[in-house]
Amino acid sequence: AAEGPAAAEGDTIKVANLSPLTGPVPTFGESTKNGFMMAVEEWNANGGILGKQIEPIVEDSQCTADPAVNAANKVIDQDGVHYIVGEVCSSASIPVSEVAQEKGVLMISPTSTNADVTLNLDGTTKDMVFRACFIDPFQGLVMAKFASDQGYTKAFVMSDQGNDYVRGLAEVFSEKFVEYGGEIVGSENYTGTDTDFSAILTKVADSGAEVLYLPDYYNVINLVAAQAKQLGITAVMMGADGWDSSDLDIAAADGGYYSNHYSPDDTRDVVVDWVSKYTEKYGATPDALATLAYDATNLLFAAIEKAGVDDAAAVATAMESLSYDAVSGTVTFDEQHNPIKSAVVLQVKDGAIQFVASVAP
Amino acid sequence: MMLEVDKINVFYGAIHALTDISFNVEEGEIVALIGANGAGKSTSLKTLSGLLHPTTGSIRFLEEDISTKAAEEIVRKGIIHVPEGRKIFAPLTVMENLEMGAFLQNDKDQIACDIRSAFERFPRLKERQNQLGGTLSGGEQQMLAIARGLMSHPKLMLLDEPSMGLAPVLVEQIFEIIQEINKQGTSILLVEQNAKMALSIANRAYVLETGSVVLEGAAKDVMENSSVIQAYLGG
Amino acid sequence: MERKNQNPIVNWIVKSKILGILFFVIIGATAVFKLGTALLDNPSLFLQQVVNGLQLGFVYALIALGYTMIYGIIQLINFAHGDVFMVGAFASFYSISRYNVHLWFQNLFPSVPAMLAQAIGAVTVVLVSMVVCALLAFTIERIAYKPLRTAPRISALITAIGISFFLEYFGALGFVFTPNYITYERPFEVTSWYIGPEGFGSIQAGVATPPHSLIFSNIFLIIVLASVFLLLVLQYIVKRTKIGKAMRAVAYDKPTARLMGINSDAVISITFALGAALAGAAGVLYAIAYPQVFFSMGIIPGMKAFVAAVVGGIGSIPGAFIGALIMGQAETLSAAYISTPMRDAIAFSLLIVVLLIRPKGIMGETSSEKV
Amino acid sequence: MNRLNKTSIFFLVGAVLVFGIVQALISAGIINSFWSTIVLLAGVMAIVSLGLNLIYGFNGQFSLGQYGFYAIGAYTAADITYRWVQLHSASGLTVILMISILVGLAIFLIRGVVSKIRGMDTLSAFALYLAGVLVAIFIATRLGMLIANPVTALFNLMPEKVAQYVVYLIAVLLGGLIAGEVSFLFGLPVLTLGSDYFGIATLGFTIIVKVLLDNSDTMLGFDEMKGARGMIGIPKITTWATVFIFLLITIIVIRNLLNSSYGRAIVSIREDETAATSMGIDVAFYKTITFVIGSFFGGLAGGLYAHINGFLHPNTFSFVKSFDPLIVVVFGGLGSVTGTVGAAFGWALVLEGVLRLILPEGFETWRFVIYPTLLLIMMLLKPNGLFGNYEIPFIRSVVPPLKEKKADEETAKEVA
Amino acid sequence: MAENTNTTPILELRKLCRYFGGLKAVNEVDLVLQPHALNGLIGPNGSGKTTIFNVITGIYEPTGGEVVFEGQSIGGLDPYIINQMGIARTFQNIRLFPNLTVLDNVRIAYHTHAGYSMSDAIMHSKHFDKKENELTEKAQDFLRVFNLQDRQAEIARNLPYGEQRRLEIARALASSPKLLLLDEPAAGMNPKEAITLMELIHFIRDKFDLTILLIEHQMRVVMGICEHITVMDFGQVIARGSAQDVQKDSHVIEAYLGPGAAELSKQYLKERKQ
Ligand SMILES: Nc1ncnc2c1ncn2[C@@H]1O[C@H](COP(=O)(O)OP(=O)(O)OP(=O)(O)O)[C@@H](O)[C@H]1O
Ligand SMILES: Nc1ncnc2c1ncn2[C@@H]1O[C@H](COP(=O)(O)OP(=O)(O)OP(=O)(O)O)[C@@H](O)[C@H]1O
Ligand SMILES: [Mg+2]
Ligand SMILES: [Mg+2]
Repeated sequence: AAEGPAAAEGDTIKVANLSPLTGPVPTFGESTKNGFMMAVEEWNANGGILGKQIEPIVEDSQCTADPAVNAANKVIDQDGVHYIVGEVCSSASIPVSEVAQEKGVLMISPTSTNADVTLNLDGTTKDMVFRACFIDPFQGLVMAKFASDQGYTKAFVMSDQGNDYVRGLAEVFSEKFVEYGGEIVGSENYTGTDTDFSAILTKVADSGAEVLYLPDYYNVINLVAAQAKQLGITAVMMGADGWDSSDLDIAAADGGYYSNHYSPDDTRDVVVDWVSKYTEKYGATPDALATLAYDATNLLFAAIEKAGVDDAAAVATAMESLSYDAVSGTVTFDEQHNPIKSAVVLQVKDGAIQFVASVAP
Repeated sequence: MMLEVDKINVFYGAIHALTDISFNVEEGEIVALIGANGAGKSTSLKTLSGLLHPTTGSIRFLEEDISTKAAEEIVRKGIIHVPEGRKIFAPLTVMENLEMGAFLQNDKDQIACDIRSAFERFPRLKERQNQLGGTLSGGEQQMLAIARGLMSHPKLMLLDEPSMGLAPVLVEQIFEIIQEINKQGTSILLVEQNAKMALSIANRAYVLETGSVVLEGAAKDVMENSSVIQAYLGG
Repeated sequence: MERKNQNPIVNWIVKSKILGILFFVIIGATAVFKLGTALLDNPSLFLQQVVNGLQLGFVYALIALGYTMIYGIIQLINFAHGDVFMVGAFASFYSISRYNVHLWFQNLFPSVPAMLAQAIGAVTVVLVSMVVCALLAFTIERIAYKPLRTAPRISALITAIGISFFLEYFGALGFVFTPNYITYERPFEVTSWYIGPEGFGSIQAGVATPPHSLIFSNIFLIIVLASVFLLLVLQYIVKRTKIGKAMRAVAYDKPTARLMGINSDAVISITFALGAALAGAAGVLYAIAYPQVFFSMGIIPGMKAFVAAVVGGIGSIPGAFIGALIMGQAETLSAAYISTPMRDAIAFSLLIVVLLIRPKGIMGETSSEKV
Repeated sequence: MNRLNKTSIFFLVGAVLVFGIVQALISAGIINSFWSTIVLLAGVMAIVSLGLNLIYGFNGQFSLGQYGFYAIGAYTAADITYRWVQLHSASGLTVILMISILVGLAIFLIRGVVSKIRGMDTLSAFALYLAGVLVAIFIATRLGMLIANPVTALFNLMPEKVAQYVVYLIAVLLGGLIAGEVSFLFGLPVLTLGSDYFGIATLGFTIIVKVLLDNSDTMLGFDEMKGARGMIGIPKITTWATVFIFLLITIIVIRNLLNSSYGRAIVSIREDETAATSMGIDVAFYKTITFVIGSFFGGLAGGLYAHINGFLHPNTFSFVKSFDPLIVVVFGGLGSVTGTVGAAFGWALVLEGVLRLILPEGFETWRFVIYPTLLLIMMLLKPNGLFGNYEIPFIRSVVPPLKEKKADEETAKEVA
Repeated sequence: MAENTNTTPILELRKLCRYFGGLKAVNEVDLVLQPHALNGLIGPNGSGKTTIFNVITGIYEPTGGEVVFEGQSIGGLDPYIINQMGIARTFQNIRLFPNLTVLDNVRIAYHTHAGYSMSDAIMHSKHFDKKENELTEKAQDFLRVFNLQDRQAEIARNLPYGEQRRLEIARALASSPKLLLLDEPAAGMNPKEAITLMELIHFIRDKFDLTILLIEHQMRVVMGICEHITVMDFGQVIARGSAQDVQKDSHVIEAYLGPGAAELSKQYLKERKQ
């Protein structure tokens, strides 16, 4: 491990959260921060970790490299934290991960799916960096399998050129769908700021696709779904955990499927507990970002407890062999510090989200 | 007394442009302001029309203090300022420039009539009525500026170097027009470099030097004053 | 020193400007070829794309009109225009979802035919947004722009950028508009129709539309009507009314306009308010077309509309309209037949090419200044 | 070379002091890496903004394209050092070096031809340049690949650290050069547009560059840039010393340029283009050269920037961000070098530093509400910028005293 | 003044035309300027005088005809090239570099003679210093000629009108022209000042060996100093000749001078003799 900062002698343990509270995706920042704070408050209410209270520090990282690095430097150098939960966007998490690695600070990103977040350029794992979400290939595979199991053979794939999360999923889906015997009848890229999708959707209609795979965030789904309806498109829409939001336009996306970390209908205690607590506090069902932030924070605290010392390097070692029952399933980490857990497929139907299937890795 | 200026002081930032200047215009008069470059003639007019405001002193127009009023209000009261350098609205046509002159007028027929008489006075403008103001020649612009000023039937007209850049034949014409306007009941405060001409049509005159009045009197007397002849009339 | 070009070939090349022309001809021919083959390949698909582009173009036109007017009068690139547009969209969102403004007529006179009542309700929603935006702009103008009248033009531009940031991030605060993407409830139902070889009919959810038919919706019609209407109104105001002429006079020379008795401050405030009202209307229609509102929704459409205004010749109202339609087609067709991720690049290249051919935009007036 | 007068000595001593103190504080750890990163970013921002100030503040060309050139410089330099550090190859260096040399050569040759032809229109000239440049790039890439291996071997003779630093310095300079050459090509036709139209066209440029970078792995074929996924693996070698020296050079170059006949020609175009051209000033040439120099500094700053955090992402160069240097320039005072440098540091330290520290918990999002509010208040209080036209004495051009009167003056007095 | 016609003219306009849309602002104008002559161009407002200046100096391209300067056709060249060839001008509406100092206004015009390269400037070489000093001294000399030396540090925009006009002429001279075009140099000056200016123009013509073409409406100035006068109306030349000839011309009286001309002319001639 890189040389960690000397364990601070204090009666609190400082933990930082880097969230994109401003910038292009503040709504992700908001959810992430909520999930993080929720976990911190719970642990504190239960007496903290190692007998110490947790002191949360939230910093705005804007989903952009420079402010994220500044924020990371600030929490590390000014505030002296040893643990960071964040960032959300891979484009910010990557530079932050390098800072964390260099300074021996443990970092766990709740939702950055880019493989480079936990990997060095030479393919070795950054020993201080973890993540709490699937990496792209897994969800893409899950949906490809699901689509062909349903008997669909023609798919159209849309993806955001500028978003590696979307791009990664789309690529894997395309590859796997063909492996399962399907045909990709068309694929189109757009950019994250687009609002008019009629040109692409017209092509979708023309291609005769049965499935429209669109693994983007709910805001894009809402727009695409509304316009698809207007253009009389009949293909079934499918996507990934980005759909998971209380703001998903359920009417427009009716009939669509998506893969997710968990189902809010799940009857496991952690899930029921989490959903009700969150709903009570923030007045909305928790989305994937909040859930994963909550999980990531819990994973971190569990690892600290397991290590038994407030020392980043020791906690990292403890984390590697941790097995924790999180909201999004029981998590263990693989060699590359990616979580191993199962995914579920959900359907938007008749104004509600319904559980369809569970897929193990 | 139509216009009474009492000891006004005007500054451009730190530059003291007018020092304790007083003068007045009676109903129906033509009053000339003459003086060298930079004496403060244009500044005086700008202050009267409300583009600048005096720091001290008062300006009374028809018994009302207007020294703190905004320019657009002063126009309403009947003072029109035809500024130095024509200031034509370049992107508007000749016609539209004239219409702008009648901005406060609401009677459409009256406006049409005024425009007709402006065209009679300056036939060149009629030829050019749809040309953009900015592309007129210098003299054409000057005609337009005067015509535009007349559109609002002012009680007092402030003319800043109306003969500048005009052909001699036009200069004569312009001075005739000024007299004619005056005869129709508009008082005139005239700033001119062409002092001889100005004095020949004015009733009274003031001579400005570096921001102060140095001489005043009947136009005839001023014209005969030796120092004026020396300094401004090219003796 | 300069000599005449001795060589006749060189002379011809220079005279005919052949190299520059060739450059554009190559670009143009490539585009025409691409689009031509697309048209021949699948005419109905191509036409559908053109219709898609029209809708986008008319939406841009709505925003571009306000942009171009403010620029034309105050010579200010009002970067906050897109954010006023956002506020307009939110105003209508709240008036619909909280206050049911779109239903007032229906509720008051239940006997009136639903179509008419809906239309009146929708128009009211638009008017409410226009008023809200006009008031907002008026306030902004008084606080932020008026004190800068005599300052360099760029100060006002930076102020506009500041206002833009402020509206966005203030709007993103939890107790204002929140940072979320919010689904927008339209004040009326969407209906789509198809027209084609199989005749004419309306589209039902889940039922496949007959092939080779052209699809359009009531939203498309409304946007077309609204933008044409606003174009005509605006053109009338600026060219024919006294206040419009006063706007142009103030634009050119404030002190002299004041010497004509024009209250230049009032004129500028009115201009801002009018531009903002247009932005407000555009915000509502945009949200109806792309039913989602969020704090930064104004940035991209604002910028695109601005570019449209420039392509058309900024300051020119019909120009903004034409520019917007061109932008709409350029974006849609390049998304359809060239490359979607590159479509912004293509749209902007088009902008630059247009400016090189016509430096003041398509309808831009050449300078009226004489040396 | 430099005949130092009092103000110059004063300035240089001051500069060395500032440098020394900051360096000492960094070495001592009193300025921790949070603050030192911000200081580096501020320095880089100062260079970008100085370039823009030259273009806009002094030459009057309203450019929103500065961030486009910043991006070009950043990616160019990053690609060179990336290949050197990660692939142990100087191919990036040689190819880009060759490109910059041959393109420069092509431009000079074509300029020679074009200037002899009378009445050539801009677009035709542009088409010629474009063709020439494309040919030059084609040849340069081959040549560059050819000499890549020998050059790699040559550099390997040096100690590793030294070689890396030398490659880095060349990379930064090449970042500037490539940005300058692109700006020449782009500026040639576009600078003929009127001020605001030029602004829009350059905004378009920034967006086009960003879109191309988003697609740099697929469309442009630079896999290592990873398009919109963000480029990683760039060595982090930019230090305070490097930034400081480049900033100092930038200031001195701009100052010397402005206080010369060329600088006055540049400024006269801002003042009145018609009058300038009627006074024998080749307006098109000076606009172009100013644009190229300004963009060169933009690119240079980009090269430095790429090696601060070691990570590049096209979003850093998005069009909303491209207002930053404009804000800095206006904030400091249009046409004031002192103001730009001061504003760049003030802007970065406040926005990224102070505001982060003073905002209480739960108010993180207010940073971007406070920032524009501060901006507005500043603009209202100081519409001409923080420093207005003020320059420190070193930069200010001094009106030389009147020389003793000459014989001529007698005659002049008589007539005047 | 030698009015010989054998010398090659410095400037020749041959059937020069410039139209704006349907408006023939300048229509088939022929004009010959002999070296060292002081020429006047007069005519009613809008008769095309300024347009001729704009065509000569390259601001406008001619619609037809030729501009020949020292035997070379210069029609349609860029203004800066024309200036460098030796034609300088002033503007009817003053166009100084308003935010620069008086000295810099003049130094800018002298810049083609700076004699150092851009790299000299950036490196601040010895050569640069020397040349820059020379340049500054030269500029100050020009200011002295126009009695503006005490104003050198002032911002041009803050000068009074009359001084701005003088500065504009000084600036034009600094670009070392052979032919100087003055567009209403005495506009906005009172008669006294106009006469002073007139003498100054005479003086610089001799001192710098210039040819001068000036547009002016103040007859005192034109008749007082111009050796040769061309009168335009409606874009065409209606008369040319010496001051006496022109003043007697009935076309000119009708179109331009007005009925009071006869008396005026006597007066100007008298003034001129003095
Ligand atoms: N905007 C300004 N800023 C600073 N000083 C000014 C400004 N306008 C005029 N001045 C100064 O105020 C003084 C008076 O100027 P004003 O224009 O009133 O003179 P004038 O008598 O009209 O001269 P002219 O005959 O040249 O028009 C001059 O010294 C002039 O330099
Ligand atoms: N750019 C232009 N566009 C259209 N018309 C123009 C343009 N420039 C000049 N004109 C017209 O050409 C004619 C000649 O103008 P010019 O400025 O040459 O007149 P001038 O003889 O200098 O008059 P003055 O003595 O009044 O300055 C005028 O009628 C003018 O309106
Ligand atoms: Mg005056
Ligand atoms: Mg003229």
